[in-house]
Amino acid sequence: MSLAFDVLLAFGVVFTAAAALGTHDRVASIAGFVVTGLLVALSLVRLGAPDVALAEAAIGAGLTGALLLRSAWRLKPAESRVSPPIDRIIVALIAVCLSGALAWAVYTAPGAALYPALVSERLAESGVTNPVTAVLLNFRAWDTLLEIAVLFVALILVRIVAPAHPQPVVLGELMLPFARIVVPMCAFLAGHLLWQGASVPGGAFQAGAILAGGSLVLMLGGFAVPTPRLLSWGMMVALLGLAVFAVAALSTEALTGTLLLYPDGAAKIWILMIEALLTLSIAAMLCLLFCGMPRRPLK
Amino acid sequence: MSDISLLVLLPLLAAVGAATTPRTSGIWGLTATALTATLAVWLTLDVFQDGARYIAISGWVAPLGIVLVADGLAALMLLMTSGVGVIVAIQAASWGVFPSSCASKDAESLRAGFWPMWLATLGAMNALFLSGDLFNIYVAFEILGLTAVGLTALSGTRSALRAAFDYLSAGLAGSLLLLLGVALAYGAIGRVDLAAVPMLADTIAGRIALAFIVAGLAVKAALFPLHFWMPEAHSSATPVASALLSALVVKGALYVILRISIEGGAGMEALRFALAVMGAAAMLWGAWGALRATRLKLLVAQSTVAQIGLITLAIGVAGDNLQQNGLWQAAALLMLSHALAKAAMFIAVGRIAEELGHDRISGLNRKELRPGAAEFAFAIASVSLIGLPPTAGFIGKWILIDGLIARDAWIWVALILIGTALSAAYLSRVVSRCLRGGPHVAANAHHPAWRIGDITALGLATSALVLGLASALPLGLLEITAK
Amino acid sequence: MTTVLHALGLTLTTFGVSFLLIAALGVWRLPDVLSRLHALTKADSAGLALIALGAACLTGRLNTLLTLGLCVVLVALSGVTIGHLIARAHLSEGDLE
Amino acid sequence: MTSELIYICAGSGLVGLAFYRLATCRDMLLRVLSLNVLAVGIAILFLASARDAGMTDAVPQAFVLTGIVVLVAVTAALLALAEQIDRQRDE
Repeated sequence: MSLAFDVLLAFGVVFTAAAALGTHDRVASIAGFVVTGLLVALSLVRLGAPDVALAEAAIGAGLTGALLLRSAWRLKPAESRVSPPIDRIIVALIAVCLSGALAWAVYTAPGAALYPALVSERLAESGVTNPVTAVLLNFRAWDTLLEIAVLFVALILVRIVAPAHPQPVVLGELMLPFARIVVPMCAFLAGHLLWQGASVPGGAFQAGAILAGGSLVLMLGGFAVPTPRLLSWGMMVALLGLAVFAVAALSTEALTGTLLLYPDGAAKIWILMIEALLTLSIAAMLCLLFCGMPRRPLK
Repeated sequence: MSDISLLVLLPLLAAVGAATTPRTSGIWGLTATALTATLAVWLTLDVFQDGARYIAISGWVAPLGIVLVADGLAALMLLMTSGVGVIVAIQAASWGVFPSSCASKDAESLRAGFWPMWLATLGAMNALFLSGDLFNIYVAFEILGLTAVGLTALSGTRSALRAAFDYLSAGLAGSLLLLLGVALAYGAIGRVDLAAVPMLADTIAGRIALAFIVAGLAVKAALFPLHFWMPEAHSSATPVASALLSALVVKGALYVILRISIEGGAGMEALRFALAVMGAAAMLWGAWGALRATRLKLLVAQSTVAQIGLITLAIGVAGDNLQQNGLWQAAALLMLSHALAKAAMFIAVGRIAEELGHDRISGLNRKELRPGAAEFAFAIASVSLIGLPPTAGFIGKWILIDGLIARDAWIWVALILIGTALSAAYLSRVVSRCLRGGPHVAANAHHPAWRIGDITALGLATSALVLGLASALPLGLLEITAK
Repeated sequence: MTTVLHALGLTLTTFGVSFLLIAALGVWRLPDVLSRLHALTKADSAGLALIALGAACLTGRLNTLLTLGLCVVLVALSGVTIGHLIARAHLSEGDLE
Repeated sequence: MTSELIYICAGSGLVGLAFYRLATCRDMLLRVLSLNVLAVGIAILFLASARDAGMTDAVPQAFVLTGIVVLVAVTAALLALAEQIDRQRDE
């Protein structure tokens, strides 16, 4: 029974992706992409990775879909130049070979993972009980620090390149009741995800994405007009994430002598404090990546 | 606080500072770059005295945690990055990021974007050189890819934006190949730290994973035939940005290829052979492109394709750590000398273009036969790139050819000599024209006043020259390996 | 008791799925945006609510019922709003032409 | 192991599809979309190879989570560049 479900789901993923990539109507292909993302999130749950599934649904499908839709609306339709059929057949053959070889390589890989034993052995020392959070904020916090730096750099790049003044569109009278219910719920849910991330699936990235979604509802609905002042406040919050994480890393080194080794017994406090700030900062960064920033430097 | 963690975190923090206060971003940039260079020198002295150093982040050792490794090679690369960085930063601060001729209305705020981008580049490159973990390398490459694109897009022209888009999408494809390789490596041996590379090279699945990883790195390093995005990106950026991109950013990927190749052991022989062949092809292809180029900046960018080919060839024929001692050190030395010479060359080219009002090679002759400091710097940098004695390029090629002759690998020797002859040919296209007279100065050109810009190009070029005389220092540093 | 709940759950879920199928059929076959929207929003909300109720019966726990109820409310809310937005966008596009 | 095989096939199918589209299409938006599909395929492959006896290894989960966040940042940057190129074409 569950095997049939897996087969259907996998088929759905590939089929919707093919539909998304096959059509020339931009909005249709973005819709296909979002559906693919949601189905992928479901298959990630089936693969036993609910943390990743949450992030994929919120960020991979939701936010990326919104970004793509925004650009589809702003970009002019491109000239559709179709490559000659011979080329397409050759490329298709290569693609099929690539897929086959990849599937074979992954399937036949011995897969003697060393990590599960190490993680479960040391989970007790990490300060949290959700292994994914433990990896992200303790065992491999360095990766996460650099990841925040990636978001920061993307933000600066967007500021250099696209100084679009976001203009809210009047979306109609139904937006107000929607926002009244959904936005507080987003804030509540983000807090919940952040807190529960220590023990069960959830964490700063998922919470930040949901918070960003809530703020986008406010902005797009025209309830929070993105004035330059508001945007520069947002920018401050966004930049705070990397600064605070880096300073926290340096202060752990000053306190314990090792980079990102939290003081004895206080690991949970440190992780939660860092995560709470990261949540705010990630939400601000994702929001600003979506709506762009004024090119005038901050005053 | 140790120097290793500050080497990464200080530039990143300064990048945040520069982004927050655009007015003082130049001060942030110069101070942080200078401090980072000091830290790099400090670390190098330390490595010289006490041998390689390790930091286990969060106290967790590999494979679960991430270990930062500072051995001789990493220290040399850190020195290279911050050394070139300091000089280019001085250039950017004193002369401006943009030549005054192309001042657009947004130039002021674009200029404010330079410093955060450069500081984040510095932090990401330091993180890359120190990293001992494949996934961590992937994340560092994502920072580097975005900052490099930011530096390309700074000039704001349409061709630069187009090149930036191609650069970023090629870079993303490369990163995803790298990530796929990491996934396959995880499937093969269940861990992704760099110390596990020898194990990877022993199994079929691991070799496939390594092939994907190296392919992703080859995109990032602009190795032929995956270099399609590079000449356009490097030639349409502003001079300072081009200098950083061409001298430093591609070295990040080359460094990781070198490191994997050294660690890989005998199992990587096929992959190394492929690298050597691709390197040779890149050397010839880049030289051909440079011979045909009509614009000066494009010529320099194409010469980067050729030089990357030479370095990759050196990595490919060098073999692993145990098998051929010394040959891989030639690759590291060539990287160092290329970084210095190419930075000098791009800055000099920017200077020449500003002076003439254009950068067509056919119009390099000037009215009065008096080559300026920029032309002089270009000529010295050319000497280093061609590999004439006593430059570091010469020492690198000498070690390489010497080792290859000892192995009777005459084909590679012949290819390197052909590449050298071709590089002499295309660089003399420029140098010889600078010595000829003729009225080709554009109407809007002006003779720029003497500025620090001349010193920086000259200084970089001279240091490439002097490094040849003092090459015992880097070679001694490279002897210190992590064991 | 459990068997009754189980049977009830299965029936409700089947009904819900058939509602969703009808909605899909409507989106596929109906001629224009507004009538497609009409089919989609109603059958979709009803289908989801029935499936959620059925699933709650199948698990038989009050906790699940509350969570699923929240899901249904949220989906219904966004369904209403999005339907409204799409219709508005469609109408204003019509004005432009 | 069978259910992993199914998802491995889906993941590599996505990689193949994305590769085909990247090689045959010049439209900027569709290229960004294909790169995203490629990343999703790799994520599925990564997690499918992380299954062992019904448990999923936490470390690859963290890797994929990082990958998703990094990807959205790069996507936003790519789209901003594309929009600016388009805007300059008008002027």
